[in-house]
Amino acid sequence: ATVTISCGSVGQDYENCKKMTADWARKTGHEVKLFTIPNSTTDILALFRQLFAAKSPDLDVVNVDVVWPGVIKDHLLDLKPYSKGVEKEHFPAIVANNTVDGKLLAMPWFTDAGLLFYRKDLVEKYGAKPPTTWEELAATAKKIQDGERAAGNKDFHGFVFQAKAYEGLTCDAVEWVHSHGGGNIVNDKGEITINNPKAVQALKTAASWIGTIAPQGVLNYAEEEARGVFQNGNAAFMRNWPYAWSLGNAKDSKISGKIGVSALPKGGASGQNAATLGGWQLAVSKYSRNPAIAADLVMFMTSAESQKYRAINGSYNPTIAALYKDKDVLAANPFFGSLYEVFTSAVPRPATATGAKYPEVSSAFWNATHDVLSGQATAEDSLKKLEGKLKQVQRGKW
Amino acid sequence: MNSKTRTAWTFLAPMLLVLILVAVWPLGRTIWFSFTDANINDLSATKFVGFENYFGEYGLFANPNYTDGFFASDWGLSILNTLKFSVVSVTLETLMGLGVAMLLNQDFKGRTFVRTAVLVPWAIPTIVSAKMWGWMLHDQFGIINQWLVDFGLIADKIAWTAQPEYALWTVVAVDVWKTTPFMALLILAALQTLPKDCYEAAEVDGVHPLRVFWKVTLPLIRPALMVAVIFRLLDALRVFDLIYVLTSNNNSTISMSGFVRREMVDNGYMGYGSAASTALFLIIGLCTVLAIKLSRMKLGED
Amino acid sequence: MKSAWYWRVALYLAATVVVAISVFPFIYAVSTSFKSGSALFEPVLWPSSVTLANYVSLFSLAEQPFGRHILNSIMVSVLVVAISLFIGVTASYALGRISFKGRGLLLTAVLAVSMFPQVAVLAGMFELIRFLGLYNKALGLVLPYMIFTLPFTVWVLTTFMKQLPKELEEAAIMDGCGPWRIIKDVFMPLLWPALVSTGLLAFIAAWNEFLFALTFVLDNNERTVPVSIALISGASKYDIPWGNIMAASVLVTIPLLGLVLAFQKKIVSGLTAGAVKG
Amino acid sequence: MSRIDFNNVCKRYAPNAPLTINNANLTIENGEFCVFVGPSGCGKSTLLRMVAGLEDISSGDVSIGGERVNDLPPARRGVAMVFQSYALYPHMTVRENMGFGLKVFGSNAAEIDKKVRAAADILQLTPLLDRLPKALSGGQRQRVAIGRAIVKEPRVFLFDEPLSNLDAALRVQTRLEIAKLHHDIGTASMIYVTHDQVEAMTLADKIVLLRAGEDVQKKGSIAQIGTPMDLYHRPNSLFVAEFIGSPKMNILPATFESASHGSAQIRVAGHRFDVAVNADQLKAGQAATMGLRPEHMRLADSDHSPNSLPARVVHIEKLGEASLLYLEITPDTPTITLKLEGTTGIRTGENIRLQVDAADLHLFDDQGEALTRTVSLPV
Amino acid sequence: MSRIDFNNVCKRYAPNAPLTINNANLTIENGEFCVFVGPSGCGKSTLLRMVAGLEDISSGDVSIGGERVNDLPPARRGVAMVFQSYALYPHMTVRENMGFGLKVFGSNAAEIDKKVRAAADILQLTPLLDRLPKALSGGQRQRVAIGRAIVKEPRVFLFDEPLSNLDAALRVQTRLEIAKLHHDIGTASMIYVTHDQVEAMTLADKIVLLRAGEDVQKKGSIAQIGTPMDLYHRPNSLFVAEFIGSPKMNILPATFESASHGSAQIRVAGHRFDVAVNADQLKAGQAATMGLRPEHMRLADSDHSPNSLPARVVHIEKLGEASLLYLEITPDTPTITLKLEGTTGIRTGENIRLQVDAADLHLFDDQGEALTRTVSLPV
Ligand SMILES: Nc1ncnc2c1ncn2[C@@H]1O[C@H](COP(=O)(O)OP(=O)(O)OP(=O)(O)O)[C@@H](O)[C@H]1O
Ligand SMILES: Nc1ncnc2c1ncn2[C@@H]1O[C@H](COP(=O)(O)OP(=O)(O)OP(=O)(O)O)[C@@H](O)[C@H]1O
Ligand SMILES: [Mg+2]
Ligand SMILES: [Mg+2]
Repeated sequence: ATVTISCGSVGQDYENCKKMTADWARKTGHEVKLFTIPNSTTDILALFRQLFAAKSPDLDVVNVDVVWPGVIKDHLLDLKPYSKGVEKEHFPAIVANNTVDGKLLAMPWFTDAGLLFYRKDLVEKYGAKPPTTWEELAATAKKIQDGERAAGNKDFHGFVFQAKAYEGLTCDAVEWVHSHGGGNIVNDKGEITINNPKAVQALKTAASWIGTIAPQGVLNYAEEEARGVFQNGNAAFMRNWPYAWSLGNAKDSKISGKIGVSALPKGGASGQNAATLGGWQLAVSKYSRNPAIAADLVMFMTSAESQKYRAINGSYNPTIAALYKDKDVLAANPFFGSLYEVFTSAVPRPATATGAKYPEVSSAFWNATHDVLSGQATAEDSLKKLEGKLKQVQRGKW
Repeated sequence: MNSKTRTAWTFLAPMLLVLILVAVWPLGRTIWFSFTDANINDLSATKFVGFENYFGEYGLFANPNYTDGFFASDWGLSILNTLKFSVVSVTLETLMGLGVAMLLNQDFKGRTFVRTAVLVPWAIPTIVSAKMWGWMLHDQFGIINQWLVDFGLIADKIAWTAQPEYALWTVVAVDVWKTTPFMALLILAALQTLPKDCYEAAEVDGVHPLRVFWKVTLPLIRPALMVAVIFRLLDALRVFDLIYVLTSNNNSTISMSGFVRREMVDNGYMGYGSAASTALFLIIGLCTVLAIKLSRMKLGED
Repeated sequence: MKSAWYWRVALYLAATVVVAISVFPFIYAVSTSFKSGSALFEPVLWPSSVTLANYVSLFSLAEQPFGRHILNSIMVSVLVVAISLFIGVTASYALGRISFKGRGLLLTAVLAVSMFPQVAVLAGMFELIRFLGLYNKALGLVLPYMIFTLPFTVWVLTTFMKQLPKELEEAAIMDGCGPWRIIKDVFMPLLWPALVSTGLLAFIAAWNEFLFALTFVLDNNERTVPVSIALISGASKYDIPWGNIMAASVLVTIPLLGLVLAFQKKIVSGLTAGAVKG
Repeated sequence: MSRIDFNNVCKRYAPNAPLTINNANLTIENGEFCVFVGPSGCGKSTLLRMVAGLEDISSGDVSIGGERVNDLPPARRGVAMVFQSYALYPHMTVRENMGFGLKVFGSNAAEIDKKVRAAADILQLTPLLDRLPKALSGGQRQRVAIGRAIVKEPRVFLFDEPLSNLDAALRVQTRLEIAKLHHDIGTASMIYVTHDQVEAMTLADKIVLLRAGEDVQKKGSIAQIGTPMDLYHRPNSLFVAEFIGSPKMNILPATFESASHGSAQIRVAGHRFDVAVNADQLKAGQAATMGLRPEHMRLADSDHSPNSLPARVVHIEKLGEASLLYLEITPDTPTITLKLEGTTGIRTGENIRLQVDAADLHLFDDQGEALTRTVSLPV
Repeated sequence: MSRIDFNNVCKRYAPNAPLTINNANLTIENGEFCVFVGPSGCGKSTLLRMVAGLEDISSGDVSIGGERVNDLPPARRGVAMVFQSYALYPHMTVRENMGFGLKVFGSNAAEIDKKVRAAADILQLTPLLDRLPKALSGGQRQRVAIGRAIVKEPRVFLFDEPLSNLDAALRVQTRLEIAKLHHDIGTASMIYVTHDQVEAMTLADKIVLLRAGEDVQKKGSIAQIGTPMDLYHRPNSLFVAEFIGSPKMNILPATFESASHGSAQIRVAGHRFDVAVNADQLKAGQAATMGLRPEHMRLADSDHSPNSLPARVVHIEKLGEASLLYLEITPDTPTITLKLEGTTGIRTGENIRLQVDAADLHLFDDQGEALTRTVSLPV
């Protein structure tokens, strides 16, 4: 039978996918068709929903963002019957995230978590240490920024991150709020918790960076813009996903070899480290004509073997704890070992709790945050308003 | 039915056929959905809810949850943004389009080249040109800021697409850049079909070129100009990609189409989103009728 | 009459400015398409080292056959233009030159078709396309594209058709022409500027359409170029491969420019000169 | 068969506008050459266009060859038309313009070429065959328009001022060609609109004179139908009398005195005139109008000649073959025109005496209706 | 000052085309009324358009008021023009069309309105003032075009066949108004193109007759310049002689026999004729051409009258005030036309004898050049 799978378009993603599905095909004698998807996560989701709404059997295996299981739960097949328990080898947080109403809707494929990248050379030059709290980060960033600007680089900034009003801002802001102990917007029981002093504190802190250590422009930065500035040697710190590591250390990078990575800072001394959970899963469409075969492909693609291959060849973070101790993997990605904690304890966005309404929640949250960052509202007002808005979204039940 | 009318309908038939084929179901479906609570996750559970989506508790209008007033709500804001964007950008495009068309209408060496060059902005796919501008307007490695700083026009680089006070106008500027060629090409076609001899009369009469433009050219190209304006207006009122790609998608720049997309696709509320689309349809219709009335265009006459 | 020198100078100056503003981003795209790696993040117009790698990589992927996509786009756009102009011309003859009851209403209705946002039409259109069995076929896009090219074509051609001298049509009638012959032999040659302009605009619209193309065609071989460009991704999910995208954009824009170059000659003035007296 | 009938034809351009054509009744026989004349704007083109089928008929019927054609499309009526505004196809060369109708009709290329060449020859267009209309002079365009009509061989020719922009020589020649063509085809009817009296007089089997202005609503569009000589010699009203003839008929207010034996005695500016008309129904003292054509007056032999009156020359125009003298009789009466053969020796300011024969005078009653002339006149 | 000078003006429409205007030299004085006549396509409109500045001058100079205007834009030349094709503004009402040019001079609305009304009155356009051109008849459009020119008070008037679509009465009236206007302004020069000989003769201070066709390249564009009477009585060539006068001059091939005392003896179709011209340079036996105008012949008194010849009537046209008789002398000679006053009793087929005075005859040498006439003629 022929199975269609969507897993990335061009580039490394695609190459990996092609190779592994070919392996599977050879092993099982089935055929695999690759389905290329757009770049932007929102566009992918829109496309999938369109297909699902039409109950289209054109797609068997879909790649699922970590926040989607709740959103498209009605269209995914329960993989429990096919997994034979292997999900227990994966990070439990992710498995929990993928389990809705007791159904295992998707198998973890790779994970992602927010990291703090910094310029080793500059931090040393100004006699500082990698910061452990946001306050420290602000201070060090300021110091380096002043110094570098005085030295003639007018475009130098202390810290860049993602503050464009989009899902990425939700990721960043969840980290700020969580690290300050401000909870997770909506808690596991489905209660709206975001309007709390700690969250206010977190947003205030973040807002204070804009125009001081971060350029006004971050208000419209996504991952690539931030990386661009950082990689151009124009920023001391950057919040980004692990992918920036290999690109930043590429041959033609201006800062190759000068990059340090650490966990994101805590919100004050009493705070905790928090990294937002990212990453992708694989799932089987309910409308597939060959669910069993498709599920088999998913199991193959998410197996330890496959994940190891991808970790080595593409720096994809495995979702299987054991692989973080694997020699070959560590050799390729040294920081996997030191940041293991970050990956295992990554904070999921409240996608499970809010289910299908997650996109709305997230959008309300990033809008509220963006308002604070851009100075259009105070943190207090904005979060209060957000709470009201979320209640409206909730309309009694998630 | 006399033979002329019969001919008319015969010649209209292909168009009607195609339009009925492609438009009736999608448009009708949207309007129908606007009276239901359809959700993209399960269309089979769709229930008829009447005007709930429009005027209900969580509806577009008269929503009691809009505590800060209608125009502070996302929907109200998107209407305001869209209207602001449309009025300004269509006005600018019309003026610039006229100017460019007048230029292209002149006879000079290299006109072929200029005519082609002028169409470049329209020819580049929106998804690309929007990103390109986003890149060029970038506060750090955008070439525009670089040049402005180099020429000493601004002291510090400006985050054109990020700062709320610039964002909408930046979008307008890019839109003007992109769609002026559309206007220019249509106006050029109109200019080229003008009867020539009455210009000679004006020339002999010693009428000032500006006056000739106002009193002869403009009235004569008005029908074509109005069609161009109307279609631009329609497009502008439905603007989406440009804003979506270029700016931060917070509420300060959201457009009506953006709102529709968010509700319908991102949030999955087919019913509510359809209601917003239908409302948008009505608003566009209103604007068009207004434009037609204001320009005293007569559709049914020769 | 020779025009004054300052007028000429002003003319060329204006032309230069207009050209500069119009093509600058395109030049920028061209230059970017020759850049690679970190050079992309440098705010300079011309790269220090030029590479064709971006172009080569576009055509080197069997699964994303860019050349095939260009062909698909050409087919779709040509068909869209041909059909829209045909339907547009016939309909505008009826609407512009025959007075019958309900003409204004009909024009308004045609316009109304393009008043819904595209996303709103998307779902219904998706069902329609599947119902008609056009799903997953590049040529199937021709039909949904009519929804935005037709109203435009019909309206524009109607206005232009209305302006042609009545006597010409009458002369043709006296010569024994039926409506179709009048359109073909008398009106079309006089409508070239309008036909070319609307044709070009419709072509570009079809060429650049993204949302329908993305949603209605999933097969890699059947895609059109805007989707193809959007699907180009980088080394990882967040990496936007600017070089490739720009290379692709340059490649898809050039045929359009060729088209404009070839057809703009038809936009000439004075076509009706000498036709009627008074 | 190509007889054309107008039955109570009326035309109103807009629902509430006055009638442009009011109640036209008229028959043009098979093979007849009918000329429409009338003041500018009287509806000549409109009538032609109604025959062609280009203009709706508001009421009444038009038939061609006995068949009612009100609802017949123009293409099926078998007419060829020269438009007043030419209506050339601007994108076609002269050759293509002339051949187009034949091509549509399905003639083969060789035949078309032959016919076009022949027509071009007649119209002196041969060197211009490959030009576009915009590179032609006004007269040349007009000739192309004529050529386009004559290459076809229709049942009915409709010519709307086809010679207005041609010089005298070419005009005469073309006029003869048209007459010849008409004669050769034999059965084709022809309706021809012109402002040139010579053209009207020389070409027409029948002239139709149309009214303009207010009178159309009251009296109908058609003022008089008849042969050229009829209209010249027996105008049925003041309007016709003034319209036909150039320079136009002189009009003098008169008072009716008495009538006897098909002759009337009237008094004009104090002078007594005999007029050869039947004026039995007039009453003595009633106001009337006397008409006398400039070419029918002569210098009186003596101061006592009958039917004569003195006048003073106020202006002279010399045309070469004739001279026009503008005369004042009294300061209150209208200036009258006298046409003298050749070049006269009379000078401005001179006093002369005019004489006219009773048989050459016209008399109109106070309604402008002509009184029947009692002399036998050439036809 | 509004004197217009043409100095060696040439015009070529395309680089390799023959000259349309060849070497035109001509002066139109301040206040003069100059009429251009010539065959269709001879370049009358072209000359007018060159004065207006609408057409480039290929070589030579045009000056207005002594100032070379070749490169002056039309607006600065102070001319008003009636276009042959009217060139009305299609979107403006009659009123707006006429007033548009006036606004330019900053006239106030009341004044414009006054002038427009006055012009509309003259041209009988008053009821049509609020119509658009498309709802006008051909003649009405032409009148609007005239109205547009006459409301202005320019230095130079350029009228390109302004009356061609008007009926006789209106034409006469408008012609008089134009003459009056010209007279009132006094210093404005006027160039007027017409095909109507009566118009040319009655209006012109000076007539310019242009050549067409091949001859233009060899002999230049201008055939003759002179007063109307000059051109009628003293045509300098066969071309002029044939062009001026309607019906046109009869041409008969002749053989020169002898010359004496400002008189020439020639033989035409075997008959001997005396012609009052100076023919000293001709040789006996040389071929020549005799010209005689239709209106200068009469029926001979007897078979032995001098300067007479027999002919047979082949066709008669009756115009009302005159009759045209087409006559055959011998089967080999061209048909000639005879114009008789009034309505003749002669019938087709009759044999008549024509007579003509020596003083009324024209003689041309074998090049078509006229021999100088020796009679004194009215001017
Ligand atoms: N644009 C042009 N290109 C080439 N030839 C032209 C052009 N316009 C006019 N001509 C030619 O030049 C000659 C003179 O044209 P013009 O219009 O001056 O004639 P005209 O004397 O006004 O004739 P008419 O009495 O017919 O109006 C004509 O033979 C015409 O064919
Ligand atoms: N489309 C129209 N709408 C309204 N009135 C019109 C229209 N066309 C013509 N007329 C009027 O109808 C009358 C007759 O027009 P028509 O063209 O038949 O006149 P005509 O006799 O041909 O005059 P001319 O000798 O000036 O060409 C005119 O007074 C004209 O103004
Ligand atoms: Mg007419
Ligand atoms: Mg001319």
